[in-house]
Amino acid sequence: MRASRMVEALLFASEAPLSAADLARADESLDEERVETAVAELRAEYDRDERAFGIFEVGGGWQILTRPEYAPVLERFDTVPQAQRLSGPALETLAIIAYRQPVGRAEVEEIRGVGAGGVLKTLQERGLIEVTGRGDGLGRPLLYGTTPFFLEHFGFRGLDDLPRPDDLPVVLARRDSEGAE
Amino acid sequence: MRASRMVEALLFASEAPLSAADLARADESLDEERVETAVAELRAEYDRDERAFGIFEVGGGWQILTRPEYAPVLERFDTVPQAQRLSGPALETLAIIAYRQPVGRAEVEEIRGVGAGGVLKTLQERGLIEVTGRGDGLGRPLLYGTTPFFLEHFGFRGLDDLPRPDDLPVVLARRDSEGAE
Amino acid sequence: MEAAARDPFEIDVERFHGPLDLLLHLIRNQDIDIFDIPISKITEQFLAAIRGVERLELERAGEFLEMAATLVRIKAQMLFPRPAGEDDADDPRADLVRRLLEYEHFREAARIMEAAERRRAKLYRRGFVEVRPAPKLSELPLHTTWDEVWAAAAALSARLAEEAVVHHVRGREVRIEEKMNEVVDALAQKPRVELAALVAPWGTRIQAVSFLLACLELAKRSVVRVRQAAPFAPVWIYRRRREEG
Repeated sequence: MRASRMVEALLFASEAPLSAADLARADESLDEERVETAVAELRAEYDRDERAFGIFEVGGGWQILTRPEYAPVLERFDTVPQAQRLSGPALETLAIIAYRQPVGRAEVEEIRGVGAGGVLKTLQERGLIEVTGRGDGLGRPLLYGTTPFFLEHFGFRGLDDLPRPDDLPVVLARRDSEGAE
Repeated sequence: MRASRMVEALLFASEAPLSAADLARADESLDEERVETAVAELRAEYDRDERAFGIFEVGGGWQILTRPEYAPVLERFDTVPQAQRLSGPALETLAIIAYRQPVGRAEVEEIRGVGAGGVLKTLQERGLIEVTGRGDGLGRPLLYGTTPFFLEHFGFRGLDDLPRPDDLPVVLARRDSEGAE
Repeated sequence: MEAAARDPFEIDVERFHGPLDLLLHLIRNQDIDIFDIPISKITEQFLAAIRGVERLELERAGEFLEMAATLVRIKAQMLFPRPAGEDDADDPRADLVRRLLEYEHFREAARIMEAAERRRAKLYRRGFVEVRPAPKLSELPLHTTWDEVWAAAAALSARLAEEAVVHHVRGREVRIEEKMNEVVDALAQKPRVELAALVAPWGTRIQAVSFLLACLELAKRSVVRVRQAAPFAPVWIYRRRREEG
């Protein structure tokens, strides 16, 4: 069984992106280097054959996704699951959590100036954030962070792939490490 | 956009099998005959390239699925990441059983103050504990003890090798009386 | 929205994500220098914009009203002349400006993320996922270490000790009879047993005392002998052979 075909079967069957390490675990004949070679080989084949899908780097791994030019056809089809987009408040809350993680509800509410209970629950239910620990403050508040699915939803390769501070008007880093702006 | 590639995108992204009639609705340029041709074309390409997936007829439609010969790779690959660590309740239960074996479910539940059925099942499936006998009490309850795999996994030569009672949390001290309950 | 077209300050509050969002809209739409907000003017506009805010659900209305109160307070503070050359941090507006800027940055980040989301939504992953049997647990590697088991045991023990104290406070009585049975059971297996070993599983003072009372009662009835070699030495409970009796 060819390494590239084993990798193809795995990427094809998986619901979530798979990393080189994930894929290498599938068979004794594989290691991360062989996996990289196999992925490059598949990519070249898909490009050469102008397949409707390609291999994309997402969330620290690879995922087979359809190419963007097929979106107009696919978005009209009712057996094709459509990605649910997030509301404005949900995106703002998620942005705060993504940059400040781990972060508690109080800080999120303080920054947005509105209650966050409902939005946090929605984001948790959608698998975009999770409780990652407890803070030191009164009542040991829950702290939230983003999940691997968060990266997948936005097509980010990793947390480094979030919009950079220099793309934004002012630094988003933690207040306590930067001093008050 | 080639008809075969549109069909490929749809078969890939659809969660249900699609018939020729379904696929023909995707674009004005398509009809059932063209769809049949496109599917035949894709099939020939997948066979020629020995792709890990193929087009299969399922429930009155087509679906792209991995070929059966890759099933062993996929089965081996499946992971339930969280299952690789024991949960807090499982750890506590294992500690109680390790020190107080043979011990029944009722005693474990009494010590921990919560039901233990699910946790005992997990520990058994994990091969860390096993039924070692039956107690004298009402209904002759099952008694649990640790397995050889338990010793092997944690690197103990034998049960005497477990950390000594002096530094042992009080509740676990093995009662020299067995079955006092 | 139609109303907004007629009067620039008649605003549909509901379309804003909160009071900071509304305030930023007022400031940025009028090209106001955020570091020198004309607080009287902005307060008036804000109050006008949130007229009828009571229509909103209670929590949201409260958020807007709270900001209104903050603005009014700052406006009042601005009436007091500040000594010249005073630090900017003492400007009554300073904290509000900091909050507005911080919020604006995240709002901008959210916008960039929304664009990423839109791009990603054009890529479709495989719709149908083959159902495959989950592997047996025993076939997965186990990553638990003994340290984790030990830590769980210690935590459990601490928790039980705490609960025992609570029970004690509630005056849960420990029946000496029960303890006597336990002592006898223990001695059925071996000729002698250390008091500490009997007490250890329970780990509370009241249990220790009741075990000791149970042992003394059994000694009185000539079922056991209690020995301690020296003060503070371990207390041992010996089984009395019948012929000894």
